[in-house]
Amino acid sequence: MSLAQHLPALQVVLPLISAPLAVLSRRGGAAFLIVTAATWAAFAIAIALWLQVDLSGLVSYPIGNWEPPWGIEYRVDRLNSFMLVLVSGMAAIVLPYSRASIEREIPQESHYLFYAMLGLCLTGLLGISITGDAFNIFVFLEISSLSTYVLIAMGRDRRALTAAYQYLIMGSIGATFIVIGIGFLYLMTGTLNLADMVPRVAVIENSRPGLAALAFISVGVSLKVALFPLHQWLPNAYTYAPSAVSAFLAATATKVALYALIRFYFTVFGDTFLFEKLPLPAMMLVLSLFAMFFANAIAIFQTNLKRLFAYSSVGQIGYITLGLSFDSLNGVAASIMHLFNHGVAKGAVFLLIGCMAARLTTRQTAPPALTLERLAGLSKAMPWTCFGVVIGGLSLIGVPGTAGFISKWYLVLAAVDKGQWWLVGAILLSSLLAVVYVWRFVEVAYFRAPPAGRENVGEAPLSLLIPAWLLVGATVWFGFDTSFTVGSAIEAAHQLVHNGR
Amino acid sequence: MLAHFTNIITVFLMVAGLFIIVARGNLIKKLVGLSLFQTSVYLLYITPGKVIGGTAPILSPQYSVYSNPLPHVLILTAIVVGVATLALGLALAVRIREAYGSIEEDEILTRDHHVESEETKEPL
Amino acid sequence: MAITVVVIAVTRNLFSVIVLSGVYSFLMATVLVALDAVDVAMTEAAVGAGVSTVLLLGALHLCKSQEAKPTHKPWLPLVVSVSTGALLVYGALELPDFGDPEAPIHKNVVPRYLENEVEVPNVVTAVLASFRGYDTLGETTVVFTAGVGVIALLRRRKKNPEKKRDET
Amino acid sequence: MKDDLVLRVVGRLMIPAILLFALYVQFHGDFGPGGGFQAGVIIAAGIIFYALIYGVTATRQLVPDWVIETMVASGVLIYAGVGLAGLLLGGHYLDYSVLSHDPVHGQHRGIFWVEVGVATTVCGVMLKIFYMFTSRGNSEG
Repeated sequence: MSLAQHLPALQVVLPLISAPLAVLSRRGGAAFLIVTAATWAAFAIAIALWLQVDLSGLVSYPIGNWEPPWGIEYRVDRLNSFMLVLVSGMAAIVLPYSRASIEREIPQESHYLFYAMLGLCLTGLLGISITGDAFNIFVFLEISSLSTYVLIAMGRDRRALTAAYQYLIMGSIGATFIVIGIGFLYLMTGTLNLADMVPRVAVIENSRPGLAALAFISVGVSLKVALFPLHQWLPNAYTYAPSAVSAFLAATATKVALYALIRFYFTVFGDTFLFEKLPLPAMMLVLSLFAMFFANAIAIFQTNLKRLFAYSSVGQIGYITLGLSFDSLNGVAASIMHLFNHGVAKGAVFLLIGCMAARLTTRQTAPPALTLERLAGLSKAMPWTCFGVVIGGLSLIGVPGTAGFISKWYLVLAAVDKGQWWLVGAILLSSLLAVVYVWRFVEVAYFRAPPAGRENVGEAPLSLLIPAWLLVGATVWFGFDTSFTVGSAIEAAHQLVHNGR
Repeated sequence: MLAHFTNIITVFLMVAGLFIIVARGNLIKKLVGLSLFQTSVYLLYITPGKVIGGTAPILSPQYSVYSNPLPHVLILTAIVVGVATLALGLALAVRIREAYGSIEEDEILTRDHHVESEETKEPL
Repeated sequence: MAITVVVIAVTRNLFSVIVLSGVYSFLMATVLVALDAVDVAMTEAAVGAGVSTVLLLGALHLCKSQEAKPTHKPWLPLVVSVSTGALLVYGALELPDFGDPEAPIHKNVVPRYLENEVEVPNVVTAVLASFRGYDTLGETTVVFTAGVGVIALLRRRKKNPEKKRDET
Repeated sequence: MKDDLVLRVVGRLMIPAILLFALYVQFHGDFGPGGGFQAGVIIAAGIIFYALIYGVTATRQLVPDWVIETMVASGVLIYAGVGLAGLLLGGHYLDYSVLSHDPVHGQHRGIFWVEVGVATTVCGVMLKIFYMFTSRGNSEG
């Protein structure tokens, strides 16, 4: 047996083992090395798996050598492998960044716990993405959620605690809803393996438990996704979490939840016609539009920069679900692309905001919130940081030359396919709102005089700037070279959307 | 008939738990509600696992019909997850109590609001 | 059991709420034994009535024990939870009958577990540790996460900057 | 409460019994209800009982913090390590059948160690949480 065969298991197990090792080491430095090594290994494995899927189409790994559906199966297809690359890649960039970033935000003696938690969070997210077993999704969802609550609560502001508590309550309700949904599915089909469920779900598509399962899973996952009316936990959580955590969560956590949504809709319920029976696409369309307009509009009126971009995240999730609501090849492909592109851009923006926080706060005092007023004229002091945020912002708007343009382009194509021209207008109009909130930052940072009282701040240290600019670079790169993102997304969509839909 | 009776009880417990979480402002009480909500889900899984005339799934030559062991396994996991969540939630509640001097949601919100209005005025 | 829950919802003294939730867990454990889930019942008794109660009391010791009067009218929560319940009833009414050995959950997958390949008489243990051992690894990790999380949250700080800010 | 003779004597008698019962639950899990998780909880309960009678400080000397933190981490490591052992011995991850000369023995050995891992982590976490809550209480009043 070669090592290559065991990559699916190692993908999750390596970060999992790194966490207890980090706790055992009890020192920030050693813990940092252990967890960073594990994340880089995970990133390498993710790429290797992506290539394996390229060759063989589908990688299946029975854990404990119990063939599915008796044991738990890891099942990697195009969509999975794409998600694994995104999640582990973000972790591989955020970890080196966090070393310098948490110096100022978290007390020294808690550093090793921070790394352990980050490792666990990564474990959970990778576990959700890779598994082919319904209940296993729930278990790993809880690993990632619990570690996320702790990571958020580690923020220095005391409101981080309430934000984490609020997320804990909402998240646990969501997880319980998911368990109820999975329970209904299990009771009707007698299996927990997702692939094994597909034909059995098709048989029961008309039964009421089937519908109830779909409804519960939709609501539960939507809570985790922060789909528009269920997004209340997100702005606070992103605003008060430590900078590195905000970036990691914004780039991965909601994205993995979206992945779970796609998996349930298009794989488990893929052979049924529940979509046509329920007004689900219509509902998603309406909610997506609400998210695109309301959340973006709320973002415009925020004074805190982190909160501004947090609301922008809620808005951007609207575009992703909009693509899903088309229930077509292009729509799903656009969603998957936007999931990736938005993750990269938002990750870059939050990392750069972390750079500002590092320069504008001192070790002793409580961190002042990054209100826009405080950032006046910052472009002279921190040119690279501000320029990076502008590029990230351009990608959020969807300006050509950035990754955001590509996914919005496909979204527009999907809308045209459906013949719904008014949606094209809606997409463009809501992008204008994004222009406004990005402009607010530009106006403050570039065209206002620095306030008198601010002592001279310099550019952020390279240890923070390099990881952040890697992501900014990726935003631009994927705006030109689309073979990886578009190629994977379309192939994944082909695997998901079939049966003449 | 019996099935519907147990199902209705399950649903009632679930509704009550959810109601406590959403309606009550006290942080600890919310957590109690959360664990009630989760506990009621256990019944949803376990009840259908019972086979009439079956016995507990511990194999022995005397019996041939057993209740379904798989829901039991799943719920064991769920119980553990539930208590882990509870522990973490309580730790957060304790920290919030230390930081705010209160575990009532409304009081905390007003205090935060106060801080936020200060923040925008606060000079550098 | 239902009565206990109603009392919990109404009572405002947190101490009695916690004791009642312990009672509730014991009742739940009894029901579980009746449903042949002995392992689950044992765990529920140990965790629900034991660990949770101790934890809740511990936390209560650090906080005050009286709940404030709710200031909102609870209409919205009522609507939310009742509609959830309605959906559940809607789904649950068409589930297979209670105790029916022909239900799909007894037909798929499970028969092989009962064949006892690993020669462990307690099938729950066999499935837990071997067939679905990976879930249990995840479960252990969840406990680990909670433990480390509590350490991270309740660890003593040398100085608490927030406290100072509060006073000014 | 620390000086109550009756309590101390009862404690002396009860605590070994509790720990013994925990071991029974741990290793009898193959045949009856029970297993690593329940055993871990019971061991922790026994030690917490000790703490209630003899005081938390005495318990902390008996079972110091670093031991507990090690327990918390090593339990997960044991479990994950069993999985890796299966992988190294030529099977899949968490494949117990390759752990011994024939599959059934391998399964038993695997289940045994896995349950040990679960019990270790669970017991460690319970105690750690207990310590954390009590130490907070002392200073806050």
